Amino acid sequence: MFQKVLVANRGEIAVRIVRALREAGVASVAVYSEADRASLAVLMADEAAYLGPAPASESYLRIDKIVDAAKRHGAEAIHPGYGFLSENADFAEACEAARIVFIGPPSAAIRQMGSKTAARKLAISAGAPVVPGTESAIDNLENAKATARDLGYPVLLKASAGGGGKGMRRVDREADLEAAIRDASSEAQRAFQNGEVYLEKLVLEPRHIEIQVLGDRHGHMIHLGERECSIQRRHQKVIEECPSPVMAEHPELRERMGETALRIARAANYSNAGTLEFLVDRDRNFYFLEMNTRLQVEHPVTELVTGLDLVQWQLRIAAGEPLTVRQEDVRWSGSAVECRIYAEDPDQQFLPSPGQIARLTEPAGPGVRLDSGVYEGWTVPLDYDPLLAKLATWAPSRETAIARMRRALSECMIAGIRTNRAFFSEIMDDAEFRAGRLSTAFLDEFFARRKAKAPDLETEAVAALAAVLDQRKPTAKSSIAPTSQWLQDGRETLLR
Amino acid sequence: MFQKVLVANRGEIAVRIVRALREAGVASVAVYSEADRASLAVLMADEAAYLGPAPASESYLRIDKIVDAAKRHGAEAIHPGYGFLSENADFAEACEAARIVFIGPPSAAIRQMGSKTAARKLAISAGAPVVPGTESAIDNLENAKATARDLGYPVLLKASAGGGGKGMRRVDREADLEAAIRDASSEAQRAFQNGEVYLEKLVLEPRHIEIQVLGDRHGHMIHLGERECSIQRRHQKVIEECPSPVMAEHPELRERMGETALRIARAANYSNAGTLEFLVDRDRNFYFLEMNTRLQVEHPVTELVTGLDLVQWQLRIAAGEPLTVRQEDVRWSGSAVECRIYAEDPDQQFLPSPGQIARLTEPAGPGVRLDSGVYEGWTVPLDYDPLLAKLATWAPSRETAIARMRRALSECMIAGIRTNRAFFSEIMDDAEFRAGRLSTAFLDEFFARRKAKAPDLETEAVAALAAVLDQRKPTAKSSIAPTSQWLQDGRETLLR
Amino acid sequence: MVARRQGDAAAVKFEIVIGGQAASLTTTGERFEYRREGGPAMERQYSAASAGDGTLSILIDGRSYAVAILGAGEVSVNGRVFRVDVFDPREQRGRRAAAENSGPQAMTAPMPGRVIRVLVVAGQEVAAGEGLIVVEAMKMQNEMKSPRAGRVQAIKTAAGAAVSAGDVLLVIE
Amino acid sequence: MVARRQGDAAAVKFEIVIGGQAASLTTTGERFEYRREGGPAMERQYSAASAGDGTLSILIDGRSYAVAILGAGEVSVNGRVFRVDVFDPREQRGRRAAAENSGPQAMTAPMPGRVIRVLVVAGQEVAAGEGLIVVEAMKMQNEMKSPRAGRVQAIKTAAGAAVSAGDVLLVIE
Repeated sequence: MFQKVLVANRGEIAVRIVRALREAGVASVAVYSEADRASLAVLMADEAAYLGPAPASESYLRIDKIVDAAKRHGAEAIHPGYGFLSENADFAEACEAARIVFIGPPSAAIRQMGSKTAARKLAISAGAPVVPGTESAIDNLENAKATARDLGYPVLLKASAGGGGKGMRRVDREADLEAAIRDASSEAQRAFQNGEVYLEKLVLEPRHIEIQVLGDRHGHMIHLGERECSIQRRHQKVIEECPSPVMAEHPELRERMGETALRIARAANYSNAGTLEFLVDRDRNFYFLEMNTRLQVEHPVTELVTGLDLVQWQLRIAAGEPLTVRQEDVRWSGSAVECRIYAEDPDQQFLPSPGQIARLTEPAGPGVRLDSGVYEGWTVPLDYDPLLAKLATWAPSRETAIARMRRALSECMIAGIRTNRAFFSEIMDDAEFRAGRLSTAFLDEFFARRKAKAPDLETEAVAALAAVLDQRKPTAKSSIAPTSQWLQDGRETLLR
Repeated sequence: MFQKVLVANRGEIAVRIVRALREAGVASVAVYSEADRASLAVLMADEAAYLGPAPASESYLRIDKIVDAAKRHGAEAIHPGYGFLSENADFAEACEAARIVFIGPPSAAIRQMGSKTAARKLAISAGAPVVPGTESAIDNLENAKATARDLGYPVLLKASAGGGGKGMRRVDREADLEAAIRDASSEAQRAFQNGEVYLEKLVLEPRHIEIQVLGDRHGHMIHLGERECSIQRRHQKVIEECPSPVMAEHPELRERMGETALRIARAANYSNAGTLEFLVDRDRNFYFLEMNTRLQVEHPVTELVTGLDLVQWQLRIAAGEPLTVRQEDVRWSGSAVECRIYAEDPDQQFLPSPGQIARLTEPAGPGVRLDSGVYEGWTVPLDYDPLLAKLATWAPSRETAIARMRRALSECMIAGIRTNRAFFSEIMDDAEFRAGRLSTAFLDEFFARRKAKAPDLETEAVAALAAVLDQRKPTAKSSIAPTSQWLQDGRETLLR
Repeated sequence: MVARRQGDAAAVKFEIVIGGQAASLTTTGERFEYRREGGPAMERQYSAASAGDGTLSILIDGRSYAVAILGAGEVSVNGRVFRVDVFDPREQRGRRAAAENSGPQAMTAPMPGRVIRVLVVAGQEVAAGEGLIVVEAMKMQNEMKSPRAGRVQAIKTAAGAAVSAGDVLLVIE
Repeated sequence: MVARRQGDAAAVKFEIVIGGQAASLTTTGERFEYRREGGPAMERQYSAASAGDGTLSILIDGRSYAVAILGAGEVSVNGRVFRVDVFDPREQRGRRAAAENSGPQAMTAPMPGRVIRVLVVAGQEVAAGEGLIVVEAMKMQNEMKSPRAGRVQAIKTAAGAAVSAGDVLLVIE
């Protein structure tokens, strides 16, 4: 095992990895930008290295500075976490060149899976089902129109270098195709410095289900089953589960998808932890979408249900140790749900809400796992994504895991900034969610049927009473004027 | 299931039960003394009932007030937690008389197991091995001397109504017997209003291992395996584990002890959750000690390893539901360790340290379960026992569970009062503990071999620097003068 | 406790806007009366105890309410968040202001962030819902739109500026 | 940062008692020199940042120290608790007092609790280790013993009294 590892990330995932290193008896090196000097990861790590100013482009995306910090601190390996440089093949190669172990797959696998079109080709060659569409980027409008006609509308435009829904457009009629290509391409250009887009058949109301794989460097690879990630807002996952409700009814689907995932991963000569994303339609046909060649945000639900520690296995595998878990050893026990606590305001179209956390009460108790990157008094920077913490619960059944999540959410209190906590409580009470009737359209439909429950009069009166009793107290800084007069359209929030 | 349940307890266990009720969709009623008006349990419960002044004798031990509160709030059942009235047969009967369900065993079973001598007789009749000794209380000195001679010194004096080591004395020579009987009897009288003591053979360096049983009201009972509770200070458990290291080496022992436990419990017509305590000697002979007819403080380690929620099952069983778990369904997976965080000062012979918690940082992350009864700003009353919280970790192996506990302890910070947190970190590093070589003599031996590691100079310098940088800040109220001049003898602290 | 009662013994009436609704609360010792504007009165005996910084335990007829003062006029009761503005009996003006909104309107930044683009110029006529300014935070761009038709009276910021929540960015008249 | 450096630029020396040991710390801007009495000097460059109320992040050559000010002269560094008394250069007396102990000695309550029994009377001669007072808290009785042979000069409490940690219970001379 390594003596010292640098964590090339920030926020909750940096804390998660520092914790894993401490448990493994490995010294940890955190990195930080000016905005993160006093981050929880810096506080918890054994060592910390300054990268640069707050903007990621000057800190967490600077390959040179990170490799240099690893050398300076004598770290033998780098864990990239997710996001930032985690799927950057150049970074993996820079590590290799500096004789620093990159804790992840070989750079070749990253590169191959980094292009969605290349990944599609590989999946097809491995005999995996993919969403009907072009394998190659759109070069001219006429070909695109022809392809769209063959696929049949509605179709979906996607960015080759894409992720997080950027550069993605639904197109319902040929008349809209040209404008959509222009918008998608320019958005992709802005987001990924790569304007390539391609066409896919749009699968209606699909579930978004992903398969976790884990392989060592000696040719042994297993899958750890699925995560149900259908609940998304603007293509950003919000709630994840394991097992998927559909697997509970159709266990054979896990086997089939797991086998397919392993075929694709093996075809890419993959090793370490990786995730293969699929769409599953109403008839339980599944289509490979893309592979994430890194640890997923939502990995805790898999850990809770399988009892396996993915980060520990990432470390051991990167250190060259064999994966001693056989496929038949993997057991899925009970049910886990995860909510992503974001610094955003659900009452104002999920506007970001950075600022200082004036007070924080964290949920705890049986079956509750909190992976947080913040603390009371911490100022959430406006330079990075708004994920504050991941709250996960485990219980013997999905029903009790959801009941436990409701309980845990009721204990969680974050003051000074807005979060989506209360929004999750509403979803936990939603009949469709409880029934496990999920699709990527879930949230849009939820917003449509959602009606705020009126508080009972006594609770409202208590709020008034408390405000009166509190009159003397000062008010927190970064919170949002209530009667804010802006008109906003949720769907408009990501500008085009 | 019940609509509303009253929780007749305080501190972390009241919170544990309120959480379980919330998850079950049952309204909860907390009770509080003057000292507990703003306790965490009161904050979290749906309703709260005032009992009386701080002393337990005027609040948490007042059967009349508790039953009255349950009636007033319309609670159909009462969960007694542990301690206080949990093993008081009169209380169980008072509930029955008031047509309130007592969430625990039948009062007859409580009464029978409440007398250690009666419990011994029952165990013997059930063919269970017991520590050689008298079944009956000592009536005169000459008989006692004769018995002690037959047993052979050293012998142990125990209180019939005993618990927590009160009224317990080791006697090595006949010359000491008379004085020991007098001391033990008067201590027992003070503690339990019952001076009866009896004689047992002293088992040298035994492990203290207990078996959890769970039975419904329809005659179905199972065991959930053992908890290793050998690490005790003055007969108070400090660290518990599941599985016991000895079981890991000798799995058949779990079967044998489990079977024995079930035989005894069935002989007592037991139902609901209960725990049978055993001594296990070096040759793995085991002897029944006593039965605790309630939920144990340390139940979380069993829940973590079996995945079963003991409190939820207590509720269902009390509501008359059948226990649907068969013995063959019970699986023990991984390893769990629990540390009891007490408000006491390990650097001053574990003196109690009540007072206000000026600041609190709770550990979290993968495999960590915290059952706490306190919050930042809470004033820990001096009227009750010093248990603040139970910190438990789970991992696939004992070694990793211990590593995880070290990590969790390093994240835990409690300011304003003293706690034994740092003391646990030392034990987690102890070679004997890591090797699983445990006995009830463990802590005495640990104190003997313990040598405080000198801090490295830089860490010490940082402490000095921080104190200098902090000069302006005010200091917390209830903390203890460092250069306190008292001479104290740990063994003397419990007066005789 | 006794001292407290004496302190509060005199009835004091507060005008309140809660969740945009006007209401009033009158406290007398450990009793209070709450009334939504035009609604029936609710009178209760209560007990309040501090539960750490900014947290209260309030009991009413044995029902337990955990209250957290979140700051900026926000109060959480058993996990449910309320916006509450309390007005001293004297300053009725303040309250009406909070209830209505007319005249020139200051457009405040709804979140801290950076101004990416200003889409209008001073003096320009704008329609309701027309885009005015784009603010970015946490990798998310947000277009601020005009609440009503009117004229841009003044622009108080510029592209590239860092803004805090509540900063006035421009005024519509 | 600049302002801070200027503020601290002048070298300031503090006398310290840490874990009962005398030491000294000299700070100059963002450098400090630490020396145990009679020991070698350790000089370091450091960076300190606030990490919430009473918590500091201190970096030295890239090594990270999480520091919590626990109050009552206690400091926790990466989970290790130190007792530190800092003395202003001027008041050397205070420091010596903390190091030595002689003359009449005030016996302070080591914990909050209730006095159960007083085992001596004023004027009584006591031997080292002799029981003086029994204080109870959290269901635990604790017998306070005399640190040395001497005479009970005064008793400042009585059976049944509630005491706070640090309260003087009696004086031995």
